[in-house]
Amino acid sequence: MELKHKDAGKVVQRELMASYYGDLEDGEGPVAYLFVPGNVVEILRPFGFRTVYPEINALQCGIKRVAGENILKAEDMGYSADVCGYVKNDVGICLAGGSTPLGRIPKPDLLVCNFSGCNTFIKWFEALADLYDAPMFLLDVPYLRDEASYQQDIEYVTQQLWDLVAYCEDMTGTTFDEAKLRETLEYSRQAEDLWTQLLSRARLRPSPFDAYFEAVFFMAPINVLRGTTDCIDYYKVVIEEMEERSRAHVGPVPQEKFRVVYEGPPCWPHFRAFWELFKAWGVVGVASTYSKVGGLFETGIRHDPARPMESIAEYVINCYTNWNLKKRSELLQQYIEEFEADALIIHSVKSCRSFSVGQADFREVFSHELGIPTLMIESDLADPRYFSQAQLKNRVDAFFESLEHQRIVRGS
Amino acid sequence: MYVAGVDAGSTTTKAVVLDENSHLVGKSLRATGANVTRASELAYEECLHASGIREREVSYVIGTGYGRYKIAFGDTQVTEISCHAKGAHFLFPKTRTLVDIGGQDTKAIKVSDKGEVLDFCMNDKCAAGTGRFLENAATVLDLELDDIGPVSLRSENPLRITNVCTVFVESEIISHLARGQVVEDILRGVHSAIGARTIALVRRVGIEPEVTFTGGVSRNVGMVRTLEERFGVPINVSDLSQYMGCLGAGLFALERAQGASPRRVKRVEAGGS
Amino acid sequence: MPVTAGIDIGAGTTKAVLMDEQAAVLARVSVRTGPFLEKAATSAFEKALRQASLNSDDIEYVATTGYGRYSYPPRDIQITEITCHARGARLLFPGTRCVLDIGAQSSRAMRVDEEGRVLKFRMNDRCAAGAGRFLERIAKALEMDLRQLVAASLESKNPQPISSICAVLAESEVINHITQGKRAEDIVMGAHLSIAERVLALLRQVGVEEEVTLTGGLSLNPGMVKALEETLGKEVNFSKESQFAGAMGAAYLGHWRLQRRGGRS
Amino acid sequence: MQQTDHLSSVRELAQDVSFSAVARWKEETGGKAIGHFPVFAPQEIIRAAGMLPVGVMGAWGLLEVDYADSRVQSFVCSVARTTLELGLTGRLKELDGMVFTDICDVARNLSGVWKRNFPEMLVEYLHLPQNVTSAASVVYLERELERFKGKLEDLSGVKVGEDSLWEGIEVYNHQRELLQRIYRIRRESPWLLPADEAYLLGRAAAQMPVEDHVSLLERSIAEIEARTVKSRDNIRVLLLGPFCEQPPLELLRIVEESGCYVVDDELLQTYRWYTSAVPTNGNPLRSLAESYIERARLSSVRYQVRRRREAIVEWLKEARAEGVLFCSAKFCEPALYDYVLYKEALEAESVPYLHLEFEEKMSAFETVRMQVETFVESILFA
Ligand SMILES: Nc1ncnc2c1ncn2[C@@H]1O[C@H](COP(=O)(O)OP(=O)(O)O)[C@@H](O)[C@H]1O
Ligand SMILES: Nc1ncnc2c1ncn2[C@@H]1O[C@H](COP(=O)(O)OP(=O)(O)O)[C@@H](O)[C@H]1O
Ligand code: SF4
Ligand code: SF4
Ligand code: SF4
Repeated sequence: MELKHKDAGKVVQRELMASYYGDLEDGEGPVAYLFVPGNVVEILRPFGFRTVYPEINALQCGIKRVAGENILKAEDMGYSADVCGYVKNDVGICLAGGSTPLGRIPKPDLLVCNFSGCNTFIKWFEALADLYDAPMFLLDVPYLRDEASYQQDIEYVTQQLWDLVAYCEDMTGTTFDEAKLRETLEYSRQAEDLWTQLLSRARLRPSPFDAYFEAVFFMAPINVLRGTTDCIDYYKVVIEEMEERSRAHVGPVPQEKFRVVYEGPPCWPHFRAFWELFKAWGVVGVASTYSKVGGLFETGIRHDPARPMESIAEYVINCYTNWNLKKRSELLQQYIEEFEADALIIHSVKSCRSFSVGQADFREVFSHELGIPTLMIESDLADPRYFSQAQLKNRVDAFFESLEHQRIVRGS
Repeated sequence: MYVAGVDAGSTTTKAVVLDENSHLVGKSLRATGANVTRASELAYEECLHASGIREREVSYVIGTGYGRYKIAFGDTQVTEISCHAKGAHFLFPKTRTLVDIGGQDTKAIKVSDKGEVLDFCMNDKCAAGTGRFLENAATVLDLELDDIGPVSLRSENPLRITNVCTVFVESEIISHLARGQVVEDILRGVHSAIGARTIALVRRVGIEPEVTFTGGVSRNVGMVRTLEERFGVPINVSDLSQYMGCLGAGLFALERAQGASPRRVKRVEAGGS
Repeated sequence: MPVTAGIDIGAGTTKAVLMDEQAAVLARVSVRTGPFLEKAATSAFEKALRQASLNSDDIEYVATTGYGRYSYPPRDIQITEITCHARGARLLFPGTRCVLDIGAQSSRAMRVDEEGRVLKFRMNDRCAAGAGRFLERIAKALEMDLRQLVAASLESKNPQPISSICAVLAESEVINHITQGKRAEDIVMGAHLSIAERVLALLRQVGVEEEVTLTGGLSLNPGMVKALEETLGKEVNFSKESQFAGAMGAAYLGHWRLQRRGGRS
Repeated sequence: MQQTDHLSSVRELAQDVSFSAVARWKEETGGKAIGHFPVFAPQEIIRAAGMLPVGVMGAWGLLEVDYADSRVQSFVCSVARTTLELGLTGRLKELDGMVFTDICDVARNLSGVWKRNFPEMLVEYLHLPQNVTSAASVVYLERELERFKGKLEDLSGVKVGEDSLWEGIEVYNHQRELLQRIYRIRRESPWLLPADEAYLLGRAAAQMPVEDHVSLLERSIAEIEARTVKSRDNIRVLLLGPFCEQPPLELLRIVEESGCYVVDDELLQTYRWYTSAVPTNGNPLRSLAESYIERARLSSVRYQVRRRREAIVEWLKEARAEGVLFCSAKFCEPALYDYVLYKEALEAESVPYLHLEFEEKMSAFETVRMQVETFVESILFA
C-alpha cells in the first residue's frame, strides 16, 4: 500500500534543518550559542538573536561522519582522548573556521551557558569564550537534588533570567518586549503539546514509530525551533504521518517482536549500524530518555505565557540529566510500565558522564530488584573510535536470543 | 541420530558430537589460528573422526563462538553466551552463576533454573585479564601453559601485580624477575590480578551459588583456586569445561533436530548460504 | 683525548657507543637485553671497548639512558632516552627539528631546537599498540618473522586498516582480515600505518616541523619508514645508525657534562 | 633528615582506610561524623553541629577495587571509584552522612549512587553557585547553607547556634593560616620540607578534629623551621591539576627526586579553599557564602570570570616558578579541559610545562620518572 505521508516527518525535518543552517550562514542578527537542555531561546528570540546549538552541530557532524576528523583536530591541540567528544567536535569546528558539512557556523556574539545537567557545559563554553574571544553569560542551574530546595532554586534561576534580560538589553541596545516573549512562549507551549502527543503514540501495538531511533530525529525542531510556528506545523505533519502508519499497521520493523525502553544517547557516528543491531531482532523502542534531553514535557512541564519567567525556570531545572538519579530511575520505570516494554536497554557512552555515571545502578535496580531484563552496552555518541560492532552484536544477539528463548519456554 | 556443536573461539576451536540421548560421542579441539572457517571445518572433521561417524549421520549442526558466522557448514548459529549457559546447566543443573574465561574475553552469566540466560556481562575493548594475559605470563616466565596454575599454588608470598594489560604485564614480570622475585610469587600475583578483575565483572550480574567456571582458563587450577578464594564458595569445573560452548551448541542442535524441522537435505556450500 | 661511553639499556636491546670529543663514534654495539639489565649493560660496554681496542680506564665518563638507566651502578650519570635520542638524532642529521623514537614498547615524539635540545615531547603512555611489540605480535599472528614482515609490508598495494586500539585485540582483527581473504602484505602495511597514525598524533601534539628524524629500533624497518612518510606526506630521516641515537646522545651529553664539571653542582 | 616518628604516625593516621580514628572519636564524644568528597565542604557548619567532618578522598591505592568496578564504568576517575569501594566494603560505616558538591558530573551522579546504596546515611548534595557575578548568588548560597544546617540539626536533634558557627569559622581560619605557613616554607625553602611530607601533614586533617590538626601543624612547623638541610639544584615548579583526586605519595616523591621543587600546588583544595580569613562579623552563614564567592582560590571546578590563562600566569609569577607540572587525574574532565587553556597561556609566555596523568593505583612510575627527568634535563642541559 502506498502511504501518502510516507517519511513526511523525516523529509520536513531535513528541510527545516537545512533552512535553519541556511539562515545561520546567510541570515542577519547577532548570534548566541546555547545548549539544548534547558535552553532559554524564548528569551533570546525577542532580541533578534539567531541561535546556535553546538550540541546539534556535534550530533550532525556525527551522523555526517566528520566528527572523527574534528575530534582529531581538537586532540592535536591538546584535548585528551578521555573528554567529551561533543566538546572536541565543536572545538574542531572552531579550528576549521566554523565550516561544517551543514554550512558555515557563524561566530558567537554571546555564549549563554545554561548548564542544566552537565558541568562539562561550563568547561565547553569557557573554552569557546577563549577561542572566539566572546562574552559568556553563565546561567547557573541547580541540580534537582531535593524537594526542599526546589522553591529556592526556581527563585534563583528566575532572578538570573532577569539578569540575562538586562544583559541582552545592554548588549543589543533593544528594550525587552514582554509581549513578544509571551507570544513566543505560546508557540513553544503548543509545540510541546503536540510533541508529547506524538510520543505517546508509541503506546500503540505495534508502535507506529521507533521512539528512540526515529524520535531523535523528530526531536530536532523542539530543540532548535521552539517558539516558532514552523515548529508547531512540523509536529502536526508528523502526527499525521503516524496516524496513517497506524491505520495501515505499519511500524518501524516488519514485525514488532520486542518493545524496549532506551536509556542514554545513541551512537551518532554509526547510527545505521547501531539501529540495525536491534532491527534484526524486531525490536522497537517505545520510549527513550535521550529524546527528552530537550525537556520532560510529558511530565507536565510547559512554557506558559501566563507565568513567563517562572515557567522558563521550571523548564530549565526539569531537564532529564538535571534530575537526580532516583527521579530518573523512577521515570524509566514509569516508561516501562506505561509503554508495556519487555526490556530496558542502557547505552552507556564514554563521552557523557552526566548520562553514564549511575547507569550501572539502574542496571541493578531494573534487572535485580524489578526483574526487568536489562542490557547494558557501551560505545560513544560522538567518537567513532569507540564503536566495536562485533562486540555489540554479540551482546545484543545474546540478550534477545535469551529473551526469545524464555518466551518460547514460557509459551507466551 | 546425531547432532554437533562447533565453537569457533578466538583462540581455540572446539567441536562435539552428541547422540539423541545427549550423550557425548566425540570431541575435538584445535588452535583457531588465522583461518576461522578452515579451523572449524578441521575441528568438525576431527570430531567426526573421533566419534566414528559420518557426516551425513549428523542431523543438525550449530555454530557458536566469536567466529560463528564463519562456520559455513552449520545449520544455524547461537551466541556463546547462550551456549555456555546451556552446557553448564546440563553438566551442573544447579548452576546459577557462570564465569567463562577464554582466550580474549571474560563473561559472567546469570543462569535460571532452566538454564536460560537471565543476565550477562562481558569485559570491554581490552584483553586485559584474560587467557591471553596468562599465556603471555607463561611465555615470559618460560613455562608451559599447563604448569602455570600448579606453580602458582606453591607461592607463599604472592606479589601484587598492578598491570593487567596483556602487553605491559611482560615488562612488569621482567622487572620482578630482575629484582630477584621468585616465579611462583609472580605467577600467584598474576592470577590474583585476573581474579580481582573477574570478580568485579561477576558482581554485575550478582554472585549466586552454584558457580560454574568454563572456558579454557578453567583448566588452570591456580585460577580455579583464586576464584574460589574470592567468591568464598566452591566452584564447579569439569573436564569438559573448555567444551562448554560447543556442548551447549550441540544441546541446542538436539532441541532443533528433535523439535523442529529435520535437517535440510540440500548442503550449504561453504561461503554461500 | 677523552672518550665517553653512552649505554642505552632498552626494553628489547641494549646499545653501547664510545665517542671522542669531536663526537666521532669509535665503537657501536647492540645486544639483547633479557631480564638482567646490569648484565646486558656490562656486556654491551665490554664489547664496545673491544671493538675500539680500549679498556675501561680509557673511558672518562659513562652516561646511561633507556628504561634500565638506573641499573648500571658504575655510571657517572643517567639521562632519559628522550633527551638522548633528541641529541643523537641531531648528531646524525644536523637539520633535525622533530624526532620520532619508536622502540619495542614505547614511542615518543619530540620537538628540538637547533642544538638538539628538547623543547616539547609526548610519549604513548597507555597501550603498547603504538610500538614495535605490536608489529611483533602481528608477525606472530601471520606466522611470519620480522624480516618477512618488513618485506611483505613493502609489497602492499591496498593496505587494510586496523582500528583496534589494543595490541591483543588487533590480533583478532588481523585474523578477521585473513579470513576475509585479505592479502598478508596489505594487513601488515595496515598495521604499520596504524602505528604511524598513532605516532603522528603524538608528533602533531608537539608540532610538526622540518626535518623529521626517525630513531629507535623501528628505524631499521623500511616498511615503517614508508608508512610514516605516507602518513606524514614528507620524507623522514633515518639511517642504519638511527637505533644508536640514544646511546650516541648519552655519550655526547657525557662530554657536555665533562666540560662543565664543577659548573652547576 | 629528621623524618621523625611523629611523621610515621601521621602517615599511619592519614592512610588508615578503615577510619579507626573516626570510630574512636565517636566513641569518646558520642558525636556524629559526616564524610565529604574532595574539593569543597562547609566544614565549619559540620563542626558547629557537634560533628566531625571527615575527608573521604579515595583510598591511596591501598584497596583492591572490586565492588565499585561493577558500578562505575572504566572511564571514570579513580577517586569516585575507590571512594565508592570504601563505602561498599563497609569501611565508611562510622559515617552518619556524606556531602557532595557540584564539582563535576561524576561527583554529582555519585551523590545519587550514594543515596541508593547507603539509605541509612544522610546524603547531601550542595549546589554551590557557579554564577559568581549575579547578586542572587550570595543569597542563594546562604539559603543552601541554611538548608544544609537544617539537615544536620535534624540528624543531631540539636539547634546550631551562631556562637558555635563563629567558633568554627575561627578555628578553621586558624588552620588555613597554618597551612599557608607550611606552603610558605615550601615556597621559600623547599629543601626543608619534602613535598610528600608536607602533603601528609595537610592530609592528616581528613581524619582528625580540626583542633588536633592545628596543634599537629603548630608542632610540625616549629620542628621544620629548625631543620638544617642542604638545598639542591632543583627547578621550581607549580603542580597543577590534582585539585580533587589526590596523586600517589610516590608521585610527589618522584617529582622531587627527579629534580623539581614543588613550590605550590592544588592539593588538598578542601582545606585551602579560601585565600584569606573568613570575616568574623555580621551573620556567619552570610560570611561563609560571601567568602565562597569572593575569596575562592583559582579552581577548575568553579567558573572563572577572568580568563584562566591570565590567572595562571599571575600565579606563576607569585610563586616564582620556572615551570609547570600539570598532573591531571586520569579521566578527570575538569582538569583535562583546563589543561588546554593553561597550555596555551604557558606557551605564550614560554614557560616550560609537562603534562602527566596519574591514577590512584598506578604502576607506571617509571614513565613518570622519565618524563619528569626529561623535563628537568631540558631546562638543565639548555
Ligand atoms: N591446560 C591449560 N592450562 C591453563 N590454561 C589453559 C590451558 N589450556 C588452555 N588454557 C587457556 O585457555 C585459553 C583459551 O580458552 P578458550 O575458552 O578455548 O578460548 P576461546 O573460546 O576464546 O577461543 C588460552 O588463552 C589459555 O590461556
Ligand atoms: N632489523 C629490524 N627490522 C625491523 N624491525 C626491527 C629490526 N630490529 C629491531 N626492530 C624493531 O625494533 C624494536 C626494538 O627497538 P629498540 O629501539 O631497540 O627498543 P628498546 O630501546 O625499547 O629496547 C623491536 O620491537 C623490533 O620490532
Ligand atoms: S558531557 Fe554529555 S551532556 Fe555534557 S556536553 Fe558532553 S555529551 Fe553533552
Ligand atoms: S594493549 Fe593492554 S591496555 Fe591496551 S587495550 Fe590491550 S590489553 Fe588493554
Ligand atoms: S577527579 Fe575530577 S572527574 Fe573525578 S570526581 Fe574529582 S573533579 Fe570529578
